[in-house]
Amino acid sequence: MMSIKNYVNNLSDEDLKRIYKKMLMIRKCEEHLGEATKNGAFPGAVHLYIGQEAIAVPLCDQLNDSDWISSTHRGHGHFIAKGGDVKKMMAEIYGKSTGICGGKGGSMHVADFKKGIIGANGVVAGGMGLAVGAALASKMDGNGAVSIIFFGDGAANQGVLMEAMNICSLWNLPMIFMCENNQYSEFTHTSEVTSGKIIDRAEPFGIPKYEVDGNNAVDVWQAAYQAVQRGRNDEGPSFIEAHTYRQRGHVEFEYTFLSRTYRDQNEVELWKTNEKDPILRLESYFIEHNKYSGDDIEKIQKEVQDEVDDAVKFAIESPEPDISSAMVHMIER
Amino acid sequence: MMSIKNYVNNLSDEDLKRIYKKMLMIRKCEEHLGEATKNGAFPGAVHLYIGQEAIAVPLCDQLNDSDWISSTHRGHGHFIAKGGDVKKMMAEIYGKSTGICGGKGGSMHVADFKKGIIGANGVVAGGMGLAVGAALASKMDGNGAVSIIFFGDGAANQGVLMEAMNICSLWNLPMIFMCENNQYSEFTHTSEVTSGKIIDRAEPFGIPKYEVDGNNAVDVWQAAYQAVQRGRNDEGPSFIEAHTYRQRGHVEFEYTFLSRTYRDQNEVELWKTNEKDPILRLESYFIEHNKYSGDDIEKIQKEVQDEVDDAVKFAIESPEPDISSAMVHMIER
Amino acid sequence: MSKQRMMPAINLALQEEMKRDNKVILYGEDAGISLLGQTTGLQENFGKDRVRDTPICENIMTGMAVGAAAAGYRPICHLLYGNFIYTGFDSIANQAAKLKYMTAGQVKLPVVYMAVIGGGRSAAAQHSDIPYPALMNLGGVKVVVPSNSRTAKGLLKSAIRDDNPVFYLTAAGGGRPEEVPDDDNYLIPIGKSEVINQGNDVTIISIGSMTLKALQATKKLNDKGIGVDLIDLLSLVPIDEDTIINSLKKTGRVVIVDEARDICSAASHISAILSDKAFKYLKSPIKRVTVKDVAIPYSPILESHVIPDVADIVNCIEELLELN
Amino acid sequence: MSKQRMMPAINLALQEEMKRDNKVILYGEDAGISLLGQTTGLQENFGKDRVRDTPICENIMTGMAVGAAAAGYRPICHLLYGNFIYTGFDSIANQAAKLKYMTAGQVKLPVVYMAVIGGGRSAAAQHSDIPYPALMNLGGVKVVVPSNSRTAKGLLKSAIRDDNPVFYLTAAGGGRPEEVPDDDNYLIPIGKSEVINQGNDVTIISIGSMTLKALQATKKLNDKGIGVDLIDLLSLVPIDEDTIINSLKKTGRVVIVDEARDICSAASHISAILSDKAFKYLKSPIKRVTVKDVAIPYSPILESHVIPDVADIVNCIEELLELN
Ligand SMILES: Cc1ncc(C[n+]2csc(CCOP(=O)(O)OP(=O)(O)O)c2C)c(N)n1
Ligand SMILES: Cc1ncc(C[n+]2csc(CCOP(=O)(O)OP(=O)(O)O)c2C)c(N)n1
Ligand SMILES: [Mg+2]
Ligand SMILES: [Mg+2]
Repeated sequence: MMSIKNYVNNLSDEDLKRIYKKMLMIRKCEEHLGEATKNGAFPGAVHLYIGQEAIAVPLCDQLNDSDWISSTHRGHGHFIAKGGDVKKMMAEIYGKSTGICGGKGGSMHVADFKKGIIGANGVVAGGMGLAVGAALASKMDGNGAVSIIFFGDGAANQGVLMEAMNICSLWNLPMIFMCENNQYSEFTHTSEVTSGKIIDRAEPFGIPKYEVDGNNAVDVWQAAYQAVQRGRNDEGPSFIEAHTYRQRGHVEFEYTFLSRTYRDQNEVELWKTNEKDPILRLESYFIEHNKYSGDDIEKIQKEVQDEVDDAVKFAIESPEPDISSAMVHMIER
Repeated sequence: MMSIKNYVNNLSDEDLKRIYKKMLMIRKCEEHLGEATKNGAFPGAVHLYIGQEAIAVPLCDQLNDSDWISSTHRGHGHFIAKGGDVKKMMAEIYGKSTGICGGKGGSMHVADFKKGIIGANGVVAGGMGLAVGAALASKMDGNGAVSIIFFGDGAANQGVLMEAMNICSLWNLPMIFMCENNQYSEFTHTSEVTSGKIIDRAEPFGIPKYEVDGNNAVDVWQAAYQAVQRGRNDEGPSFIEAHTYRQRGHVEFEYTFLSRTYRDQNEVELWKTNEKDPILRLESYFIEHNKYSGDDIEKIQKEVQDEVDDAVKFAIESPEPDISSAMVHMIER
Repeated sequence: MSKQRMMPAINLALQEEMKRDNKVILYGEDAGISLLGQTTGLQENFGKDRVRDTPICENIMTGMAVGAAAAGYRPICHLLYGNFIYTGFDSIANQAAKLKYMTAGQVKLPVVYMAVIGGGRSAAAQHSDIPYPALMNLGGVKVVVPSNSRTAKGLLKSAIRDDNPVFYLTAAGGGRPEEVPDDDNYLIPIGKSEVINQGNDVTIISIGSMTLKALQATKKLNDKGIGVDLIDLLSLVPIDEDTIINSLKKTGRVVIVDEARDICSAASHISAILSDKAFKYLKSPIKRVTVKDVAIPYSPILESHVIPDVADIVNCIEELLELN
Repeated sequence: MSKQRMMPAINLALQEEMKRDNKVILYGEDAGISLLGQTTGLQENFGKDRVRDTPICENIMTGMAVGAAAAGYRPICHLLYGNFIYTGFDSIANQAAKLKYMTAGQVKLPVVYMAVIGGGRSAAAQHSDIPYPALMNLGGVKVVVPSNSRTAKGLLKSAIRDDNPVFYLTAAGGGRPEEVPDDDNYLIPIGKSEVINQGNDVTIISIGSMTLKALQATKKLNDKGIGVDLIDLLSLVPIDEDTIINSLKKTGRVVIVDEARDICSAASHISAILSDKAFKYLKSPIKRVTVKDVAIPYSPILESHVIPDVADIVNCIEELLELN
């Protein structure tokens, strides 16, 4: 993997610092959730985004509220990256009335349509059609908005991906296929369930492809830049495969129910090192290039942590949903 | 397109004559059906295989009863090519009790499992999973049997194709993807609904691909030979795209309900010429190379026609199904 | 008023609604040329942007309707035949029917899914299903089934204007030409049934293609001196419970005629509603005239054996009345 | 006899049947390691050939089961959660349920489709559905829903030995450990229900996860002097009509408890059967205790509000008895 410094050019320090802070926000939210779930602090299971922050953030950094994202069961990071409210996300995961979905969606369904967040999705590749539909709408609106589908390496085996690529290519839709290849589909290594390279699947459809180190925020930013510009300029869809790693389990707590391990702990540790972890890499860069001192970073860490703590407090103190809310929001009768 | 003679080598005259006769059998069955449907001689609609005979026959010529084929709504040709009984097929299309499915399936569901014919299928790409399952069974049996999915250019846009290619490649299944690209998906030209080249879709999965002139029986035979041998030798799946043309409508009678035309009549006529029509091409070859005289061909034509006439007679004279048969063959209760 | 057949009436509704609201878009396989006639001429009138031919890919088709609706459009997703609803069922069941609820009402999803359903044409098992029971159970989509050209037009216009996903399912045959109001605001409200014949002896509740048969049965029964309250249900979700219960109060007897397979059919559910909420008015068993639990066979003889016809309805009612 | 929880009982059934018949094969996402425990250890015991990890591709998974069955195997297709049945619904509805019929019985299709269904774990709308109404309506697949570890084992073994496609659907929670016979030929016949409590005042028909709640309700009602005939339905297709009708003859009153959404639920269909075939024995309305027509919410407070519980059953029956 290339080091970050070779890449920094059209990305200002300001940009990178903003990206770093967002990544940290995701990390700290997820760390909290990973801890809190052990004590049963909230009702559902969580799939954490730790280790993959350098994918959602640099891409979403280039988007605004009229752009759309559609995501996965591992969706907290995408939600935050796209500007979703951390408090409302936390409250949602805590199942509270103040949650972004009133406590009805939970971790796998955090969404905020006003911010262009179509939402996380509990069905693998389930967000694909939603994103294509939004891309079609943007195309028809002619407003230069783009639509992003985040999906995993596992999701890349769902046939709907091929259908989506075909139609987006045919109709020249402003769509970005953002495959986050974290090497595992639940507990199975990608190589065991995936024939060939995922990114090559874009080729027969003539969709430009960008393969990037998904733990390198700058690398992702650059690829995303190409893809977003293509979309904005009505040049059609793009496909990015970002190689990354899931530092946590598929779902928290998995070893309480799995009968055996499925990956080497050394492998996991490797991806947490300064060389691999996307946040540590950014911090090293900042320090090496005197953009930040150690103290600066500590200060930012604390600021972010405070914000997360506030969000958690907000979630905890929020009231439970009123039971009457269970019966509304299906079709109107 | 290359002329047939360059190709004939490992294919004996005997083989080619057998193939020709089967192709003729399909042609004449279909011609009858195309005529008879005008008078409402049988109940359902028919999608005729005329013009595509050089695909099913040379491939199925290399198969035996333990190999499997799974096909499309345009399935009469595949049924006959794989050794299905013409009488029983005809009776089925006439909706009679003597039909291969007792009159319960009709044109879109002619099947004969004893002959390895999983059957035609009314759902576009619906036969894909069936063929993959049969390929899996053959693989596990280790008996060298292969499984063929016939599908159209239109079907190639169903995502299930990608799922099938992925799993067949991963598991090294003895599967042949036989795409019959007849340039139209119902009334829409392939180019309007298909991004890129269909055959290229096999590439990312590492599946060997063979692009052939589907109106050239020898060309198809050679590609099929490669693919079948690969399957028999446990070398995994193959993908063939055979370029061809649908000489008849998508469905007979279509101009009684379509509000406008969708293709140029000159285009249609072109494909019926000696240079393009798969049967006329074979006949020219036989005559040019003194394999058959014009009389020989006339004689064969008559023999085949007689057999078709017999089948039609059988169908017409067969009794209607007994109504009690409507209530059986779902699950046993 | 003018006499129209089913497909032209549907076409007219589409033309009118696409003209009225440029957020209405439509797509489907061969939508331009139109296999069955619903969409004929739309592409010429509204352009290839708003009327799109899609590849064959029901999975993405059903899903992208939801996304386009969430992003401000009113897509009509044309799925040709009811059986292909199954092909695109994932996004219908997991997205269209749930997204609004899961997000606590953040979005409106004005989607119309359109398909032709049912048998009677020797199209065999994969082109003749009545898929609405599966859709009804989702709870998150409306379902309407017109019975003739007038109700077809009025319901389609309401479906397009509705802010929820609506399945608009029409019978293959389409019945005979009916008078259709010319008013381009003629709407039939979703959730309302129509009482199309009045009588005191028995209530028939009919759905879609069965309404014409029920009407014919009604005439035969009238000739025998049996008075029929005939309700053309029109909407399956939501169901017009008031009208059916009121009719039952009057007649005390009910037969539900439904072209769906019997198990978990609309007929079963209506029966369940009545034996729960109108039990005390029931004078005799609630009868269902449905397709028994088989796929639809190809042979016309077999097909007409399994699909309810006029005689089945008449016989059922005669037996019912003899019981008492 | 030995006490077992649900997942180990299912696992044991799989182990025994795979040992007994080497045509039984199993595949699914992470089938080797097993997300939920049903398939733990199978890959170690029977090899990667017979126990396969698949990519995520429910469409081809459901279809290839049919093909493999037609070609002589007895595949078990593990779909994880009930909602993913929708993802693979095309081949289920259009192929598995129809192929034998369309080909006039040419093939046997011994397929088991396996999934966990229902709510109660804050897994939210896309992991908590009860998809059986859609399956029941197909007519071409059997559907069984065990209620505890004993019925789970006995029904799974029958499902594997059955020559038809069978949906084997188990509740997420799985209930408490129960005594399970050690006999490796212990089968529970498909199509037979079990009367698990006898009483004269009211019949409760319960399905799957609802059986434990119905049993608790039965005890509460007994304490109040109300005698309950409690039928654990076990099979939804085919339904054991004799047993439920016989019970109704005795009690005259019936409540059906079903975790499905109400419209076109199993409860609705059972109600319809009874008001058709056992009308004269009915002393009061047929009641359904079901999930109302909403998706399953995440918040435990909301979720337990929509899913029927013991109090809902008890209240329903008390109201029913007061009516008379
Ligand atoms: C249609 C469907 N099938 C199966 C599942 C169960 N499941 C949840 S996540 C997952 C693996 C997803 O892997 P990947 O796409 O790589 O995403 P990651 O978890 O690695 O972020 C599976 C199989 C599901 N949620 N939806
Ligand atoms: C799932 C599904 N969608 C749509 C249809 C309607 N339909 C029948 S044939 C056809 C076109 C198929 O085109 P192609 O695969 O190229 O086969 P061809 O007719 O050219 O042989 C369509 C759209 C169908 N039968 N099944
Ligand atoms: Mg992954
Ligand atoms: Mg074609």
